[in-house]
Amino acid sequence: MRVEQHPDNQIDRSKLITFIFNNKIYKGFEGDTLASALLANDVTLLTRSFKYGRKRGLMAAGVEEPNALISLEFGGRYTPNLKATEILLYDGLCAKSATSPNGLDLRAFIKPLHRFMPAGFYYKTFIKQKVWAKVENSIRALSGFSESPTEEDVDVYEHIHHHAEVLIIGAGVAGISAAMEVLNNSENERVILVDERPRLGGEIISELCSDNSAKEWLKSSVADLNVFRKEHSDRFTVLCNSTAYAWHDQNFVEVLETITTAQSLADRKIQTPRKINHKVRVKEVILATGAHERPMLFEANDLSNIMLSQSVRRYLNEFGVISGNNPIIYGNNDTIYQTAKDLITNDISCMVIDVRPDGANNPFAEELKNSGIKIFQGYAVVKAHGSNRVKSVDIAPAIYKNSDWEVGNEIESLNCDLLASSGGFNPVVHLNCHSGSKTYFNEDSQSFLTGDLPSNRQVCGAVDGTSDWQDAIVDGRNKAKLTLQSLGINKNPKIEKLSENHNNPYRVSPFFTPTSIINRPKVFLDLQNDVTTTDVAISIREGYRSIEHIKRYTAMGFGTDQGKTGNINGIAVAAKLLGKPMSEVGTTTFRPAYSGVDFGALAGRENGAYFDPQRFTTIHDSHVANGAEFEVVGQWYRPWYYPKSGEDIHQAVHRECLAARTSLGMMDASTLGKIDVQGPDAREFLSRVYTNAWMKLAPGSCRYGLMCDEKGMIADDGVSSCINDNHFIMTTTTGGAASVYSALEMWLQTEWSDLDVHLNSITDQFSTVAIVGPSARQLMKVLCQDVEFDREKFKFMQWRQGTVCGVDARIMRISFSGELAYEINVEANYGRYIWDQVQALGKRWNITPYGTESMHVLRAEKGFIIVGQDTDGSMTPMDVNMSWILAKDKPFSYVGRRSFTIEALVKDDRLQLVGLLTKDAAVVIPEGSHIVDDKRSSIGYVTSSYFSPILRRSIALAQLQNGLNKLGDTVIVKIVQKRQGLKEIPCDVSSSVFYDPNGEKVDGNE
Amino acid sequence: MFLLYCPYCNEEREQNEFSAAGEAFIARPKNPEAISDKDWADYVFYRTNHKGDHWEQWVHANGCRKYFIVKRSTISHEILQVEPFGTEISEQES
Amino acid sequence: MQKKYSWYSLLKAGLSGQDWDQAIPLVEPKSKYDIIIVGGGGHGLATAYYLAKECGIKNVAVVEKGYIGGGNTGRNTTIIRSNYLRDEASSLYEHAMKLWEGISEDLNFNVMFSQRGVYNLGHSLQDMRDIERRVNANVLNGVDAQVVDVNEIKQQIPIINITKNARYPVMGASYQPRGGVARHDGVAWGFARAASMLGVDIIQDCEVIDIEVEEGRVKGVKTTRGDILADRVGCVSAGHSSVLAKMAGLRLPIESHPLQAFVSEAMKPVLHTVVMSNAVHGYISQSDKGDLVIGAGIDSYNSYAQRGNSQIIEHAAAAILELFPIFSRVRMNRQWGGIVDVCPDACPIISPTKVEGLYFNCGWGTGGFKATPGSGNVFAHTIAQDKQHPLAVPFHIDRFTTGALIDEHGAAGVAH
Amino acid sequence: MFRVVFSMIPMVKRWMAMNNLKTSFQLIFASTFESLTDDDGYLINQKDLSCYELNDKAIAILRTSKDEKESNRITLNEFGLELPKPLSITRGNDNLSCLWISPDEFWIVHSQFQRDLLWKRKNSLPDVMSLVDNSAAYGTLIFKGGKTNELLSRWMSYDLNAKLTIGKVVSTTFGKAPVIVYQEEKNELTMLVRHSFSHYVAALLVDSVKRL
Ligand SMILES: Cc1cc2nc3c(=O)[nH]c(=O)nc-3n(C[C@H](O)[C@H](O)[C@H](O)COP(=O)(O)OP(=O)(O)OC[C@H]3O[C@@H](n4cnc5c(N)ncnc54)[C@H](O)[C@@H]3O)c2cc1C
Ligand SMILES: NC(=O)c1ccc[n+]([C@@H]2O[C@H](COP(=O)([O-])OP(=O)(O)OC[C@H]3O[C@@H](n4cnc5c(N)ncnc54)[C@H](O)[C@@H]3O)[C@@H](O)[C@H]2O)c1
Ligand SMILES: Cc1cc2nc3c(=O)[nH]c(=O)nc-3n(C[C@H](O)[C@H](O)[C@H](O)COP(=O)(O)O)c2cc1C
Ligand SMILES: [Zn+2]
Repeated sequence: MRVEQHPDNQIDRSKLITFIFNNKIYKGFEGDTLASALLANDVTLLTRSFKYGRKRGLMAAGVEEPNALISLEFGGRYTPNLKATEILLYDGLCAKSATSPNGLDLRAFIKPLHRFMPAGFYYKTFIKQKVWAKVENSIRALSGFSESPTEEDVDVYEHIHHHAEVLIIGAGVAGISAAMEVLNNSENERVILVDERPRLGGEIISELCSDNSAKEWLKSSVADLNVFRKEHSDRFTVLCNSTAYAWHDQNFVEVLETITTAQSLADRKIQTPRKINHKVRVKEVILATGAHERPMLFEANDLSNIMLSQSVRRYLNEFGVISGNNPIIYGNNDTIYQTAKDLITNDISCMVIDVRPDGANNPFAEELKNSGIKIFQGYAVVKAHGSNRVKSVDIAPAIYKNSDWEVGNEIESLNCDLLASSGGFNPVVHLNCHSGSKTYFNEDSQSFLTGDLPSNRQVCGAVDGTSDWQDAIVDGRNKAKLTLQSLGINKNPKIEKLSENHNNPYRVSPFFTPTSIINRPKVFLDLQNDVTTTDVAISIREGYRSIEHIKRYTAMGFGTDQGKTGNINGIAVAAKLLGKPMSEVGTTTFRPAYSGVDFGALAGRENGAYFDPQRFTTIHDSHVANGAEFEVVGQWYRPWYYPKSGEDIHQAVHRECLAARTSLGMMDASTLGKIDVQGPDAREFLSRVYTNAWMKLAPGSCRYGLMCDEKGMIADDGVSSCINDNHFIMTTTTGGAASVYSALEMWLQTEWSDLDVHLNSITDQFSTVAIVGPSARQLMKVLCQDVEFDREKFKFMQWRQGTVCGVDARIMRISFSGELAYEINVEANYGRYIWDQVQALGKRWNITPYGTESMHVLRAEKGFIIVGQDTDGSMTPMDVNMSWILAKDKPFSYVGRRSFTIEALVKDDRLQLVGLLTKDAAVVIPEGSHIVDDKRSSIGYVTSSYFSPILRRSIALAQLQNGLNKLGDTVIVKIVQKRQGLKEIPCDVSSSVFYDPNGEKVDGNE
Repeated sequence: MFLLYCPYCNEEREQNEFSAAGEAFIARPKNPEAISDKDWADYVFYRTNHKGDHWEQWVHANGCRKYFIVKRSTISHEILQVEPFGTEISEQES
Repeated sequence: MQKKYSWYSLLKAGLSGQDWDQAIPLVEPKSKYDIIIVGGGGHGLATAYYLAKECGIKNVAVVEKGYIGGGNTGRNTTIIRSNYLRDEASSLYEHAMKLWEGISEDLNFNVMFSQRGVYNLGHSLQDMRDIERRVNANVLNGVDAQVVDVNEIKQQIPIINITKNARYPVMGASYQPRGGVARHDGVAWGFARAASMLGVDIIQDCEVIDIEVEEGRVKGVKTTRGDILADRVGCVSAGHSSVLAKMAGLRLPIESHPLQAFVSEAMKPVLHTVVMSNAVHGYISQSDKGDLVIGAGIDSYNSYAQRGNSQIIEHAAAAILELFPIFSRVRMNRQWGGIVDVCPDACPIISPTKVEGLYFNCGWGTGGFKATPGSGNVFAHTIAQDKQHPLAVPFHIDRFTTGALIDEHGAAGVAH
Repeated sequence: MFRVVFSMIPMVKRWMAMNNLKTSFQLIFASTFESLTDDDGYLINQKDLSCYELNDKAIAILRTSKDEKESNRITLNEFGLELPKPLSITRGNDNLSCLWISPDEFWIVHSQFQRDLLWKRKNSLPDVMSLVDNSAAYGTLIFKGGKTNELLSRWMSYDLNAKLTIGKVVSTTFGKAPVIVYQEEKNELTMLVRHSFSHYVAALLVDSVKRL
């Protein structure tokens, strides 16, 4: 329910908001979270727990909330597993429980069996594989919280890179104070301040009622910051609703800003992203993330309306909400008295139970005693009662003896409808640990603090164990000074002393883990996963003693809250049971994400079409106009085939291939990698990286080359042209371009720096149009008048400079099809123009554009390999029957040569490239089929297989064991997949050159 | 993601501009034919894979395209030293 | 005390306040063992188990520097399959698969081996050729494998995105029905418990800091808890293999890289099989707890830090969204990294070394979880008989000198 | 003010169409950005931010020898250019700009009109230096306006605000595309994009600008 308006409430009571929760309509105010609005409406049962299906309500008010998981909205805005505490209320919000607290739940139904289902239950049951296979799915069906979304997200996400000198994480008093100190004492340094909450101020906002001076400080500081921000927007950025979720090496911090959780963005500027993932790289980080409260442990501590004390205060002071009339506040430190004071200020009476027996002269207690409320000092809550919601608690005397707690036997029962507990504070050290920092246990503050800090970071405020807000301010200032020092600005930082505050309310007593409480049932540590103290005990008893084993055996801290409230208590319990100090038990590893990050926000805009660059040649539009289907090769979109209306791929390829063989075909070869190689040692360099000889290649000529890696395996191939003695242009495969280029640079820079050679990538500089077919020469003569195309003048494997349709061009007479062919290279900007001209002027010869599929057929007919299809990184030049390309007398041991002589590379059972001709010419072997021996074991496989239109029969290339010695043999290809029709296909092993074995076609007709 | 200093650009850049290019000081044998299969395998495959301060090669692939050597902790990812390629390193780890 | 796991013992324990025997007893190291296994991951523990069970050698210690299963065994995406390309590899992984199928019963510990099927997607024509080649090889080797087309994939996984104009459209997949996942921690614990029940000492928080070698023969190990002698030492320390090799004066053809993974918050089950895509570098399954378990690509640099580059995680998330756009508003709950030991041919080393009595089982890289029982089994026999188990023969370290690599890269760049 | 500068664009395009000297064919010089820009040549044209393509730029890659002094002398002789220091730009006669790309690689950015002139010098270079034409490999985008860096920071991790000062050139990445950015004048950023990436880069720019 709401209390009467207090001036410090952060909600706007004039703006009423209607929302729906679990199919009921409720009202809240602007500034509310879903959690505060639900509490205001007295909705206290929100979900069920993971394992036992227990009904649960809110425990906290922030990210640490373990229970209140919500499914928000529908359709493309449906969002699973949000914490009610992180959803800002908006008009029309529609939410439901992740798992409904209403109705029957199987998990709760089997309650009597819970005692038989301890931690590790499933490891001990359903041990028969067959049984497990049967039951697993029914068990599985019970798991999980929200349903998965079913529709695509309607929103977008964005990444933004930031650079600054200082990042301050957390805008509580410590963070604000640090920010002011840095800004006021530097000139140009850029500062970014982030906080996951909607407002600046942190915890102090919920402490306003009890401290006026704090309130004044905050007001004026925030005002100052705002002024600064206006005047220096270039050096000061403030991001609210922004969670730093990961801290990577060298101060790279990822911050997720929530623009909206699920609210429609329709009324906003077009395309507002739902969330922005800020990539922040800074020189210095100041961590001021505060502390999370931890609860006290007692039986049935998971009933609803058992909350954290600070959270009760936050609901009250920030939202004007309290969820009970009759609260009890229970804890082991003086902040419980502050909570009580806040309640009294709001005219709510309460009782306080302080576990510490020595509280007789506690000033906080004394102050309250005068206000007439009942205070039990030296008492502990041992059990809560109530069905679902707390109704009363049992208390008993608490005794601290020999550094250990125990509870007495005299039980007293107290009625209440709300229990606020505080077991101390867990500094939010999470982020600090993401990039390798370790924590240590600090006995003074009874908490884990960050140990040795790496350079370029500071920790201040509650996260550093500093106590009250005044100290946090001083600490923020101090750490800012050290930051400035590290930046070289403040040479002699004057560090102010923290008050040795005798009235420090955050002084906590040691963890309250008496054996008699630990041994009780239903003392929950991790509420989300239903991990209890007895689970930890079982884990230890069974030998899972490391805290990491305890975590994994019990699932403690595995949930969406990552154990923010439960883990440290769990460690305390483990320490007690193991008889070890907390420091030896240690924490589990803190990992990103500090709180959940949407996959969409991780991906940013790098999805859909932008997932990976799509690269197009300059001729692309023309291919689209020609109706091409595309094949993606590397990042390139290459025409695959050009179906005419009604044609399927086979018909189109048939037509395209015949055109190239009988008249004219053309294709876009621009995607091949092109590397300009220049320098006095260019020849020597080529000789070292290719297997064949390059010393004598004359200017004006081209040569095919094969490249190996040091393992002796084929890595790439392509044609290089000699421009002059110092200048070559190399081509690589489309997919291999980048890796070849960087490998070549590596050789030059790291091994052969004595060679004078320069490499430049010119792939994008040229467009290449290949003109292929017996009539190619006729067409070339039309296209280009300043080059002589006669057979003797312009020979195969030569190139000429000329003018094609008015454009400077380098024309290469090379062929990947066996036909007479020319490749016209022009500056890329003219590519489209030349393509269109060729197509227009080639009409006379029925010139036919063809794509990669026909290219593959044409080259296979000639037995030319495709690196990556006919080879797979484990094939040598000898294996593909290309020993002819291995220069014998090169003085330099070219890349890969040494490996050719090692044992496994000279064995005779290696797979070798051969041709296969099916006995039945009409049968096309499916690619990837295997050749088998008598025992039906694989002795090879088919790498390429097509129906050859010109030969009117099927052809295939295959890797066959010792294949080169089996030419003429008959082998069996066994089809083993039903969908391909189980059969055995007899084939003749043949040469891999099927068409024009003597190479007569390469000069064309005439 | 860490920052690397490119000794050629004289500037720190994000790691995604660079490619890791393996352990440093793996020199190609001068005369491969003269060495044993074992020594050849050593050059091609075997690595120190040092845990601790590790010398390695990086290339500023999306920048100046130069290779250089870096001493980096493989435990903390801290960059301890960056040198242009060919710099003589005296304290070379074995 | 309840020792054996059964319905009966569960009932009794339930009535007696969960009075279980120790699954993993706390032991002090003895001064000498017949065999020391360095590394308490799944592979090391399985090795010890099979040594005790099948080779009759029970005077064995597993020495683990942290907590058992805390290495890659406890941080992997748990994908199990045996549809490897090369005969040598598929025989080994299929051996493991057969053991998986009876492992829970064998260990008297439910490791939750769940044969929910594994899809490896193809996104290009070459991917599909490779898939055909691999599936055919599998079938010939007696491994259950199928090629499935887009429509079948859609039928089995209705939430997958198969639009043709996707940047990496799904063109088909290889499918292994017997593939699946297992509970990673359970595997380590199950082997540890079963091994210690046979008399093996599981020694945790005990780091090997040196390996004693005398005249070419291993003598024992120096640890943070004192020296321990042994006739034979088997190193099964995954990401740290090179570190151990160095202690014995050896080098390995291995580099250690970060490999990362992350999980989402738990949702009601929607994804019932394992989906992998090498092309986009994303691997996904949904655990019995309801979280999506997602594996990312490998980081390119060497590291022992158990953490990697955020961009790799982001790329994996983007890849998963390519396949499952409906997960855009699902949140990453936790991310982590492991240290994988990568061999140049993406296949492991199961081998004696030139130090007598010293054996290495390493180089499983990004994909060794699936081999755990098989690896332990063949390694146990290899050490016990000082002769490689027939299935391990091709995985001898000498293959890098002879060139007899078992190149799995051909069909799978990353081999989860 | 902006308008005056921009009105040059159509003129440049026309020049390309007219430079049709050698034959009677209709010669088309197509930039891959051309199909992506509006009629006025803009990729982006809004308040505080504009981006248009300049297609009269030509690029010559000058590779120098290990002898720095000698390289510098020759460059000064042949092109009237001082070789720039790392990440900087020098200006020479005839509006030539020289960009540092790598210790032995410099890009001479000039106008299409000057190409013949420049290329005549190639033959005077010693063997150990080389000149490679890369004019057609890159598209040139010009960004103007106060929101430029805000837009680019969505796709670039480089600290443009602090580090891309006047006279500086940087090769880096834009999304997953390699790009070169430089600033010769105040409030004007030039980006060189490989043509095959132009659709990708343009799409990302146009997508992000909607959310500025
Ligand atoms: C993110 C990720 C995802 C993966 N996904 C899959 C998958 O889906 N499918 C799959 O099959 N595989 C996967 N793998 C690979 C798989 O996890 C490993 O191959 C496998 O777990 C290796 O097991 P192991 O027992 O050899 O190593 P580990 O489990 O790493 O065990 C080695 C042990 O040796 C210990 N050790 C090291 N040095 C010493 C020393 N000096 N003294 C004592 N002890 C020492 C370590 O602490 C460690 O516990 C993945 C790996 C990662 C990191
Ligand atoms: N010493 C203690 O143990 C203790 C405990 C509780 C409260 N306090 C009180 O807390 C205040 C101390 O001030 P403070 O500034 O140190 O802490 P604070 O709690 O006031 O501020 C921390 C801020 O950091 C934000 N934050 C935490 N993690 C974040 C993340 N990952 N990303 C973005 N923002 C994040 C929180 O939302 C919060 O606003 C004082 O008012 C003091 O009285 C102290
Ligand atoms: C298959 C699998 C599932 C996991 N599921 C969860 C999970 O649901 N919640 C969680 O917090 N962590 C989960 N983890 C991650 C572990 O918490 C932990 O990060 C991982 O084992 C690595 O250990 P470390 O982070 O302690 O270094 C899972 C890990 C694996 C291997
Ligand atoms: Zn550089």
